[in-house]
Amino acid sequence: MSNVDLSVSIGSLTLANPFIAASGCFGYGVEYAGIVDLATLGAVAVKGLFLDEREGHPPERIVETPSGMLNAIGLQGIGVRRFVAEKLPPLREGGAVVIVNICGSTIREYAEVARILDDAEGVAAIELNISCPNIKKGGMLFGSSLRGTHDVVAAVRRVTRRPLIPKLTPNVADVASFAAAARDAGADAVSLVNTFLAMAIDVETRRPRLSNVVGGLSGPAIRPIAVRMVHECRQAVSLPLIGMGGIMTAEDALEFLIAGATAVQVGTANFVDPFIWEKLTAGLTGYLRRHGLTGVSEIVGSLDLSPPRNARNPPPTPCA
Amino acid sequence: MSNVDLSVSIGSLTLANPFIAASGCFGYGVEYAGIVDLATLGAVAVKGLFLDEREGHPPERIVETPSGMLNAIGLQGIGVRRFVAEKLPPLREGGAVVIVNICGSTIREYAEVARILDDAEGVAAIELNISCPNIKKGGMLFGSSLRGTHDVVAAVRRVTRRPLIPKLTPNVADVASFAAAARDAGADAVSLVNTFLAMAIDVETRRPRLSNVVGGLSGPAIRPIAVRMVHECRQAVSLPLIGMGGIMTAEDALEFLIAGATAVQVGTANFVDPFIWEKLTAGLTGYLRRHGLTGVSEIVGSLDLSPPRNARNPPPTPCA
Amino acid sequence: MPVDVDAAVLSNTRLSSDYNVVALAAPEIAGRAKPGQFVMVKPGSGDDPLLRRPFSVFEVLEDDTGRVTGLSLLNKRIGVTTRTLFGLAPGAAVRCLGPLGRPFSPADPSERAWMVAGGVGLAPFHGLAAALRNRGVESTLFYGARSARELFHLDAFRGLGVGLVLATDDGSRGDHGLVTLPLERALGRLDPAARLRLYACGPTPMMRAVTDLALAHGRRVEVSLEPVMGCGLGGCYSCVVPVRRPGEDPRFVRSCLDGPVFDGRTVVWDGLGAG
Amino acid sequence: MPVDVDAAVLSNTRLSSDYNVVALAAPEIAGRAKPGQFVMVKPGSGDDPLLRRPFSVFEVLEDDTGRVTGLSLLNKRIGVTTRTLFGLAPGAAVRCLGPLGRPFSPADPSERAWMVAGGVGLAPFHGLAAALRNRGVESTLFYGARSARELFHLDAFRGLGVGLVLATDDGSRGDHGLVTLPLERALGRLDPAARLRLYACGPTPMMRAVTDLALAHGRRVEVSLEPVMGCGLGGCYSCVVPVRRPGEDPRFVRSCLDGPVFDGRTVVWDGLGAG
Ligand SMILES: Cc1cc2nc3c(=O)[nH]c(=O)nc-3n(C[C@H](O)[C@H](O)[C@H](O)COP(=O)(O)OP(=O)(O)OC[C@H]3O[C@@H](n4cnc5c(N)ncnc54)[C@H](O)[C@@H]3O)c2cc1C
Ligand SMILES: Cc1cc2nc3c(=O)[nH]c(=O)nc-3n(C[C@H](O)[C@H](O)[C@H](O)COP(=O)(O)OP(=O)(O)OC[C@H]3O[C@@H](n4cnc5c(N)ncnc54)[C@H](O)[C@@H]3O)c2cc1C
Ligand SMILES: Cc1cc2nc3c(=O)[nH]c(=O)nc-3n(C[C@H](O)[C@H](O)[C@H](O)COP(=O)(O)O)c2cc1C
Ligand SMILES: Cc1cc2nc3c(=O)[nH]c(=O)nc-3n(C[C@H](O)[C@H](O)[C@H](O)COP(=O)(O)O)c2cc1C
Ligand code: FES
Ligand code: FES
Repeated sequence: MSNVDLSVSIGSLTLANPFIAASGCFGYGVEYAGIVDLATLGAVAVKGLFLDEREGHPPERIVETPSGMLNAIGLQGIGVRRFVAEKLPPLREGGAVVIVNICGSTIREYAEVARILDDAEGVAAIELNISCPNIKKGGMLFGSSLRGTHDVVAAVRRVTRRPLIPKLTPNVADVASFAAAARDAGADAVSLVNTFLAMAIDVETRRPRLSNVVGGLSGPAIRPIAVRMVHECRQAVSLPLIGMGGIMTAEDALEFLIAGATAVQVGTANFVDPFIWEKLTAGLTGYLRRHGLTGVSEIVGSLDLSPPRNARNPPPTPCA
Repeated sequence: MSNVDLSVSIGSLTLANPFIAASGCFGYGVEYAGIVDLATLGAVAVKGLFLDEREGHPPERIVETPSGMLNAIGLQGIGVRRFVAEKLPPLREGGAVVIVNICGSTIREYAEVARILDDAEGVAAIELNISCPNIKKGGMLFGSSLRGTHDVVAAVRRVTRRPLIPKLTPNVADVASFAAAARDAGADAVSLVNTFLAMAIDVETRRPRLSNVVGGLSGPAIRPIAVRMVHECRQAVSLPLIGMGGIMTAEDALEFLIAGATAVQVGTANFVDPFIWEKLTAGLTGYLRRHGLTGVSEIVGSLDLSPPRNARNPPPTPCA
Repeated sequence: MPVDVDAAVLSNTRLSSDYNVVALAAPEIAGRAKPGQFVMVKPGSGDDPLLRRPFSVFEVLEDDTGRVTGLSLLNKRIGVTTRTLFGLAPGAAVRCLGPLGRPFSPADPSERAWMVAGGVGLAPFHGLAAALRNRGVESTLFYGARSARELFHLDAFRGLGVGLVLATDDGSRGDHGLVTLPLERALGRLDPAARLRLYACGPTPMMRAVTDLALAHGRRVEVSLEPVMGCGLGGCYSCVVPVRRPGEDPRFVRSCLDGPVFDGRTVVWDGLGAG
Repeated sequence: MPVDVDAAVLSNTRLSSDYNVVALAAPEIAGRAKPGQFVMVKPGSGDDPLLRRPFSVFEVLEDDTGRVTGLSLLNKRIGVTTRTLFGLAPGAAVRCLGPLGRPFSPADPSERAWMVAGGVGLAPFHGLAAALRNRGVESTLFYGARSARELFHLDAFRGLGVGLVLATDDGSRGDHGLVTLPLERALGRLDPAARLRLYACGPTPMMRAVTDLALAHGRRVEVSLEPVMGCGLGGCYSCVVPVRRPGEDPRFVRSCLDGPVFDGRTVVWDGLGAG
């Protein structure tokens, strides 16, 4: 059997494989250390961190929807300092490549969190969560304006040399323009998509199912939209992309890679199957072998957009 | 058993019940005349019509996705004149309340199609499709700019007295502002949502699964996003709303009604179950009875947004 | 007028590692289905998979008294729904809508009928063979499969008086190769004055080849196409096939209404989808 | 360390129109499950429903030689997954991840143990009763249900030497009303010097009432909460319960890691979700 190379590079960051645990779906990573060898993941994006501790929203925090789920956790978390003190050491011990997902209510808070992480050891990259739909201040507010995106990214860029990965919200009309704004402000890559702002109603009580009224939709339901958004970004900007949204299998991940993502994140699927990681690498390896390819880079962005056979000389000429 | 009144009013238009067959999912209505009594539907929104005939896109035109489907039919159609001549008479005969969904590549074409319909007998309302994601010119291009939305609606408003219902695209950041733009330009109501721009890739061939590369996502997968959008519009504008997106059951429809829609459309579900209509009216009737209500109007927009019991005096105070 | 039946699985007979026959208690549909018509089927509940799938009516089932009790599907496992159908236990419920579509136009006794089947394309021919026998038409089945193990229900066709001409990809039974090989030989040998109707169902390239052969020999052929279908009722326009009717420009027509059976000559084969 | 098993259904025993017991061939999990622990379960394939669901380990199953062969779930049909579990046929596959969560802390022989179950809240107590018997602890089950027909497995508990005190909503067996009625009587009658541990599982209001009674009588109580759980492993923070530990401010803790069993005194009942 020929050897295949699953490693991918995102700027200066090299990952052993393209599979990253998505932020908020893998705790602080340490929760899973007893189940998976964290070093076998491409990277671990930990739960979004503010400067300080946060309690998050009261229950109900999630609700299942067709092929998806809504969440409004409200970014309960221990704050960046406790993270650095309590979680980073065991993560480094476990050999995890750690991407820290950071949040802020103000640009100043984003920069402060990033500065603390810049000083910490064992932070492979910073993912800027400018797209969380579940909090009142900050988050998606920055990520849904080009100006806000540019300003947050530029401010954090000034305080850190770590690879900087703004995470884009899909709740915009033209996601590629946000990728461009992030690039112009100094981002090394962008990750997309965060969740879709959504809502479910209990018709018996006529109340929202989530205590926060709205929440973020994730899971396979959103995959086709997320793939389209990665495709659009790939067509428009040359920045490395980290794709996500509803990846459940290696085939799903391949859709993102072929559309132009250099790596992918897997969130909701990890709830359904915490042993998914070995299946993903095995599936990708098998695919590459079957197609006679030697590395992931050969498929990234390899989407064939030539007209289909049956449209080349379309017998009935479409009018538009 | 107490009598319940399922009828709803959208401006000057009164429907026997809030269930409307969604455009593009019910042919020209006549296809279903042998299966359902068209007069028992609230209304029938027929397949989108341009001025002239169109062949649409070559196959593949649809692909199934988790709890949803993508379509890129490309608005194959017979053109508005043949529709008036060939389809309207049998629809009227069948007692259908007909909403005609119209498209255009230019504002002039929209206005021309609307003018022809204004003269025709048996057109209950005009739904302006400014949100079709599957065509190169027109459609979503108008619907994704506030100016474009305003201009198309205003132009059509000038040529018709029929109830005018622009259909909004969800592929925007702030759908409520589009509802407001439509209202300001003279719309009687808005319908939402059309499909989400999306894409699926065949990883074996590395080609898009749809001949048109991208298509529109519909079905239960999108329901939580659509409900949220209806909720946002209800909070922001006082125009009547027609909600849709993934309605499969009476309970799903109730989510939209409670969120603020006066009526709903049902598209993809009709493919799965063409006999859905009697189930929807029976389910709604049962719900109203069970809750001691006498009419649909009592539940429209009745969402209870008071804080949940467990958040009223939240023991752990959320930080933000 | 089609009806929708929440049909119980009467039996599930495995024919091979990929093929099975599912019998469904849907007499309301079976009693009215004409050869070549199809049903739209959804086993299981939940929204994933979402849409129904089209299947030919394979057999119309009758009890000892001749009363119609249901219909069967010849199923080949290729994806999510066909996998579920493969694994169904008796008693399970399958939603079944039909009968749908334009049937074959059966030959009359002055003609002979040749049916050409590839793989699961056998499905519509059991009903057609029965109808032809009832009309007193002499019929032959040209039937190709991957191997002898995947040639199914031969006795049933023999029992309907159908002549069998077989071919397998691996040569384990009949001609070694495509079923069009023996078909071409037979067409060449047939008296040009003999009246003949051809029917084909199988992979698209095979139906196209049969059509080419038929035209080369001046014969009419009806093909039963298998495009992706979203609704089966004319509502979605997903199932279009480009058709060129004599004297007209090619147009996309819905195969759930205008098909699935088409006059092979009118199909613009280059314009078909991959399905 | 939890494992994930693609477990075959060994049997499905209907107990009533809503309750059943599903036996699963998951010895790897059963052999290590402690009383009060749970499994995350997904029957069927496809992405709808998407997430697993939490279930207490009901019985640990053994063959005649005492070898552990699997575990069973006591299932109450209330929604999509529990409906599927209700209808499963033997042989079907169920993905089962476990054992998970913090178990009960079993009483020791100097104490007596009272288990208080409401409805499907019986589930964790079969395992606890067995553990208590092994430790030589005298135990009683206070068990409430809608009616006599929904009081299950009484003989099994008797066989484990458990005293039974029953209550039904309709009075068809035991006390007429809530199970907290006989519990309150018994607490009042118990010698204050006797050492007692309480365990409760059932509807939230019932567990809250049991906690209130326990505190009023100066008794410790462990409750097994049933919040909505997205992952069962600490990854999603969906399952939080507000807990006030002595001397600390209330905090949201994850019940899949810090529970599902909690010291009743520490639970901030007003802050629980609806689940
Ligand atoms: C009129 C008609 C009659 C049919 N009769 C039969 C029959 O009697 N027995 C039978 O086994 N099948 C029959 N088919 C084909 C059957 O509908 C498909 O095999 C089925 O839809 C696949 O569903 P799935 O969920 O298993 O596959 P999916 O998981 O949906 O798809 C798996 C793969 O198969 C491809 N595919 C999807 N639909 C088709 C299709 N129509 N043809 C070929 N490939 C497809 C997909 O692109 C995908 O790559 C018929 C089709 C039509 C239109
Ligand atoms: C640790 C733990 C152990 C459990 N043990 C058992 C057990 O042994 N036997 C058993 O039958 N059940 C048990 N449950 C409850 C079980 O998990 C739920 O009944 C199940 O998740 C419902 O799934 P569903 O798909 O059938 O319902 P859904 O279709 O998801 O929901 C139907 C309705 O039930 C509500 N609901 C969802 N989850 C819960 C919940 N956890 N409690 C109450 N209502 C809910 C929903 O809000 C909805 O209104 C346990 C729960 C936990 C947390
Ligand atoms: C429960 C939950 C919590 C999440 N928390 C975060 C977070 O803290 N920061 C963040 O950037 N994204 C967060 N996300 C979004 C995911 O990282 C991911 O972008 C999204 O879920 C889509 O991927 P998926 O469909 O694979 O889950 C969260 C998602 C879920 C489901
Ligand atoms: C196959 C198909 C064709 C459609 N054609 C049209 C159309 O012609 N005009 C239009 O306004 N919307 C069209 N739509 C969008 C639907 O009317 C509806 O807005 C969307 O499908 C969401 O509703 P649903 O989830 O109930 O299907 C089409 C949708 C589908 C699935
Ligand atoms: S399958 Fe929907 S129109 Fe033919
Ligand atoms: S269920 Fe996910 S953290 Fe507890």
